[in-house]
Amino acid sequence: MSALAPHFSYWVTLFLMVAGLYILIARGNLVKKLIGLAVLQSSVYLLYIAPGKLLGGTAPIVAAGFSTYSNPLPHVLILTAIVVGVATLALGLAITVRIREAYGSIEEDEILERDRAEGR
Amino acid sequence: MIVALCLLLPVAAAAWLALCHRRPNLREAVSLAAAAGLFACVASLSGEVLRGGRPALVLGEIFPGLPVAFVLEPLGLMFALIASGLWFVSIVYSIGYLRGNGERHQTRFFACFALAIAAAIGVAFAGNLLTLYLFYEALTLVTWPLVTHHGDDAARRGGRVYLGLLVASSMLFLLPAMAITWWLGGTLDFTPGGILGGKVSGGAAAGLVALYAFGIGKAALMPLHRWLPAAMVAPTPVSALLHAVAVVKAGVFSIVKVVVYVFGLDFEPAAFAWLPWVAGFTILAASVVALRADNLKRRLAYSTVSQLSYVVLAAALLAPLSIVGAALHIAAHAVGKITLFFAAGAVYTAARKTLVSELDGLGRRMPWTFAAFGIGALSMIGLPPAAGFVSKWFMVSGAIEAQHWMALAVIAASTLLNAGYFLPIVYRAFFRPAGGEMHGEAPWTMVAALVFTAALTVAMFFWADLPLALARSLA
Amino acid sequence: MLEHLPALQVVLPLVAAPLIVLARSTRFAWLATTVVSYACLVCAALLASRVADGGAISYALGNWPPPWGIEYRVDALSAFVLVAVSLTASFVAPYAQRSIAAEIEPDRQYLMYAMYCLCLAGLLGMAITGDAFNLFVFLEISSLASYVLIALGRRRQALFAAYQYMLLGTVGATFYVIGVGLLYLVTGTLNFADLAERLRMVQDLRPVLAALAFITVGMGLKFALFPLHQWLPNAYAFAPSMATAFLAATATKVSVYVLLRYYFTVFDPAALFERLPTREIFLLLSVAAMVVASLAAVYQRDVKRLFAWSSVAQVGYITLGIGLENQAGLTGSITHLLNHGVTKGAIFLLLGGVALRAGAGAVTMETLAGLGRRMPLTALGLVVAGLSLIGLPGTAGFVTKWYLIVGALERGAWWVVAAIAASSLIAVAYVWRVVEAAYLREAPAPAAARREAPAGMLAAGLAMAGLCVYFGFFTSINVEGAHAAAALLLRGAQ
Amino acid sequence: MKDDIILRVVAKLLLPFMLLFALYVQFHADFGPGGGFQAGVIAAAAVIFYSLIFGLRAGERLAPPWIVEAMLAGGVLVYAGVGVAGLLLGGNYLDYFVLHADPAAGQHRGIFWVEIGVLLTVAGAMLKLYTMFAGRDRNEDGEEEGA
Amino acid sequence: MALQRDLFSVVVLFAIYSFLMATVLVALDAVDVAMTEAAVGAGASTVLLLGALHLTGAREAKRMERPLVPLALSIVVAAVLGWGSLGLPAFSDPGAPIHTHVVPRYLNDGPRETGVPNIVAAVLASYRGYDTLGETVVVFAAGAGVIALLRRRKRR
Repeated sequence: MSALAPHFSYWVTLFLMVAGLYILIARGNLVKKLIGLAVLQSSVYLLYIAPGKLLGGTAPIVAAGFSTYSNPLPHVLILTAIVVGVATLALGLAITVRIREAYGSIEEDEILERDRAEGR
Repeated sequence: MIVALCLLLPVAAAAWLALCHRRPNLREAVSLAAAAGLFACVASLSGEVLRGGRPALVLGEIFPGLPVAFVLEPLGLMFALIASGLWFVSIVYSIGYLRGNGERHQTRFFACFALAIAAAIGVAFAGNLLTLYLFYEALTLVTWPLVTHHGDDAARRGGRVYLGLLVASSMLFLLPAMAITWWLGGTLDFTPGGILGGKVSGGAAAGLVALYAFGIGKAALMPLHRWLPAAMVAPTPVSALLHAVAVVKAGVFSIVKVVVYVFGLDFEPAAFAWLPWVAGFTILAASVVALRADNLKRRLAYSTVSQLSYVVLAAALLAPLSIVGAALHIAAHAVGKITLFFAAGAVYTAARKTLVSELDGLGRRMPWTFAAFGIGALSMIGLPPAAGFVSKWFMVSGAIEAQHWMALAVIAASTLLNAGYFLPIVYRAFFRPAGGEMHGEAPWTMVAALVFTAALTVAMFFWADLPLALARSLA
Repeated sequence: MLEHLPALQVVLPLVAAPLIVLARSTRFAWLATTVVSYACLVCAALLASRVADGGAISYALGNWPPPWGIEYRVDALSAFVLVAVSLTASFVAPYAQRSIAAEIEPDRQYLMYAMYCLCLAGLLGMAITGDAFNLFVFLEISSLASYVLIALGRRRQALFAAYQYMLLGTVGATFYVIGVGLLYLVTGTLNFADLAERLRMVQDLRPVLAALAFITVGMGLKFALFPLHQWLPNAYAFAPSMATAFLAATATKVSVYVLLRYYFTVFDPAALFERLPTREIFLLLSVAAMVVASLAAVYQRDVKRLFAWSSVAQVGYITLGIGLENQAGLTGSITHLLNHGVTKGAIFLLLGGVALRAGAGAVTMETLAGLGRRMPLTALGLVVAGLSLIGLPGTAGFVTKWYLIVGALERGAWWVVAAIAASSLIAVAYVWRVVEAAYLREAPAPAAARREAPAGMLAAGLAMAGLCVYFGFFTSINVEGAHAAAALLLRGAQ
Repeated sequence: MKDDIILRVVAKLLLPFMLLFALYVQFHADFGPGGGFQAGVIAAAAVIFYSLIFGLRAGERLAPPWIVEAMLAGGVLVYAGVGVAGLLLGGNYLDYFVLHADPAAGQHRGIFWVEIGVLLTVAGAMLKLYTMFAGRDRNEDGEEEGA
Repeated sequence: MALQRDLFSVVVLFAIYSFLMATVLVALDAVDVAMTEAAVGAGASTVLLLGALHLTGAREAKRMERPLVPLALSIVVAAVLGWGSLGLPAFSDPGAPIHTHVVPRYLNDGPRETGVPNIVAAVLASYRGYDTLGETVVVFAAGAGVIALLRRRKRR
């Protein structure tokens, strides 16, 4: 347990990751899969940001009277990651909408079923 | 640069006659001219080669140290002479056959034929294994359209077996064998005395020999012979090309080439010890099948299988004399077998007969054809006055020199078998009463061609100096 | 200006995209795309020659020295990939005009070009950057663009294929970020060179190993490392012709490049290959891909899908070199990045022409019937490219196979040699199905008319098919470049 | 919601303030949290809010589609343009030092314009996304190609 | 979230989740990120999701079958990460590489070199400005892509 103690900050990451992947794989609804994807990505935010925190530090905005700042680099990276995430989400939703219009459904198995029917 | 010319001529011819497919006569003229020119070119090189010269040509490296290189040595020259010479004859023959039987896609036929010759020349001139492999595979590919010429299901099936077996063998065995040779020897150039001497021994060596022997599937060593009968779906001139002019010859040629220039004659005999047995088995088994085959072309096909294994057997003995015999047999079998196939095709064209049992009395209606057939048969059996006798003589003396009694026994036995399945045909043709409707000889071009090759067969018995000289300078 | 080549290489296509969107004109879009593609090829060629002469080039973006700023780093390997990608692009761009005109509705065509430019920029950026996170950004650029490219396919299955690709691709990218995050947490840097240095000093290897796993799986998803390939066949089968050709020829290759980059220059190869079963794993996966995927290809009716499966198998050839981990093997892998790109590019470009003439979205074996008479040149090109796929001598594919076999022999891995031979045999099977359909089947009466593909498309396809043969005989580009790159990677190993 | 008077008034009143806030977030980024992304989203949100109340058409009158697409592409061009400027002034790509005689000032100038670029693209993208989704009513199934 | 089958509530939950995430990020001093997460994650994403739901229908057809395999899979992945994280420096350890290697220059010289006291902004726009360019392009790609996918065809 003592080995785990200093790493509690990662447990949340792990939990979110499991949740995200689980929704992503297990659910057949295309929108829900995308939400799972978003959760999975957000788990990465913590993975980067949490270690950057320094107890007693402040946000990395240099000002008089502060000496210790949390690590700004992960913040920058995650800013990028968040934007990439939403971009992907938007695109995924757009495709989902088109799928709904083309197949009349956004349930994975129904879509596959219809493709198979067409294949014959 | 005559070597380059020899390679370019057939390709150029193919392109050209593809262009003038609207005008058959011009097209045939082109092929004939090309064939004649090619033969002239090759012949013009023979003097230099006999004087010990080795005309060479290098076309840039594919891999560092592995160029596409051509070196003309006696064996290659002999093969090239056969291929180019018989190309001319088979064109003459094909003109009669294709028109006589109203075949379709004649342009494609002649074009692919020319390309096949080009590939054969490439194999003959190859200066290293890579180049040989390159043209070996090319030969397989360009002959596929010929085998599947009729385009029906039978042709497709035959083509699959043909391509499948040949490509499979060369990819599964020959390519790795080549890579191993490169890895061990550091070169793939054909060098007198071999490149593997002392580099590999024991089981590994035997295995490598096996990779080569079975990798060169065109040599039709059992059990890789199935493609040859399968290719019988093709028109007869194609069979002639496969059996006499290019394909199987490329196979046995490659075998001899590998034995002489890659392993070398003083390679440890233990590695080759098993090969004569396989070859011997092939000879006898194929002869037995031929004996029981009623379809004429099928009988000829299996006779080819057994005749090829003569060459493999002789080469495997690693005895100078037997090598000479092997080299000679390539030439002898070529002229003999092409005569037989031409005759078979003539019979089919004139009398629409394909079965041996139908040949009764045809000899009197088609005297020229069956006289030629008789001569070809003599050559196959190995009796004078036919070329087959000379080569067989050298093989026998080679076997004695190597004191390989099994080989000797095999040759003797198979000679009887050959006689057993060829003489009855001649007998039926001449001495059985004829039946059925009247008809004469096949179109004159076909007759002329087969008479010419028959004459050649005899000539190679009486004047064997040139091939002999070439063969001798090999061992 | 020459010292700015690295920046231009990526920025040109990057800027082209918004310009195209501003202009909203299909004609301008095509012109810009073509010009940019050729410019990229020039840049790549110049870079390659400079690298060959003067060694690796480093370019500090924003003039911030690495590791503080982002570094562009061109060495033998990245230069080779740059050439491979932009070479394909320079064939696809002229092809695109007729193909897109035929497959996309008018008011979306310019967006298609924009997406293509973005995809190109993303791939080039991945190949050239020297910064782990910057690589992720460009990975996403190329991925998003390719999702759209695929989704714009004519048939509705394209949408679902794109969705699946997007799902798996994003998971892959996320895994990659996780891996990079772990590396960052133990080293505090994102610059490849700096990472390599500081990773050697890390005591506790657990995070590094986890990072290795995540990056491998993440990238494996992107380049369809067997068995992570499920997205690929549909994506390639239903995407628009030019998209299929471009992606099949480049996208997976660049992801493999990333893996090579990490395995041989970032992680400590000694530890990677000695302490872990890396070799065995990659040999097994590659061989499985080469055999299983090829077998799957044999049983496809849809021709594009058939060749998509063969792509999965060919990726096996490429990853084989990682498992062999020696000069010959890696040379084979790296040269296959280009050889297979050229081969598959040619095939899909030509199939695009067939689809265009057939009018149908799908190209099935029936569509090919009698192709030899209807579209003789196209059929010929397909045969040539097919031979290269099989790896017959005189084609680019053979060059690859030769090096892989020699590499396997040097490793003493005989079964791998057998597997290579076997998989090329299966390749014969599926390629010959196409050949027989094209030459031995009579064309259905209505389609019997003889009509080649439009000149532009045909020319591009045939030119690439010609490259298959050229690279089979004149290997100064594909082998020497790959050889240098492999040497570089292995030097990293010592 | 179109005819709820309160909402309409509130929306009209709120719009300028939201945009103002966006600008604040944009230009105060040097000293506090914020920057192009957040500002872009907020600005877009303002317009989206407006068109939620007054309807899509009204929103498009406020921000015509072609302008939105121009923003979308223009932002990237501005950003990349700063980099090119760096090239032309003899620096590396995206080199801000050369944008002004005094390097620090050059940095400041570069960052300023870069953030503008981000703002434009993000705002344009967000608006576009919204209008694309909202502008597509669901009763046109099968009307799309490919079905 | 995983079990809820009314997608609207799922989306709402997701928005709430994003806001929580934002507050956590504030607690971790990542104010810029928090702001972005709130604006982009909670705001924009939610709008998009609702818009999409409006077009695709908000009910999930049926509950999944055989949930165990995916669960096992995701747990394995997480386990790998967890195992790896055991080797990472302890939480808020000033001696960790990420605090000692590249970052100090940003913190010490950033304001002087760029004239921007908000280090995040400085790194984002200048030190790693090229990343941000790429990021902008990603947004652009998404925008253009969605146009390509969803624009109505011209009535003819």
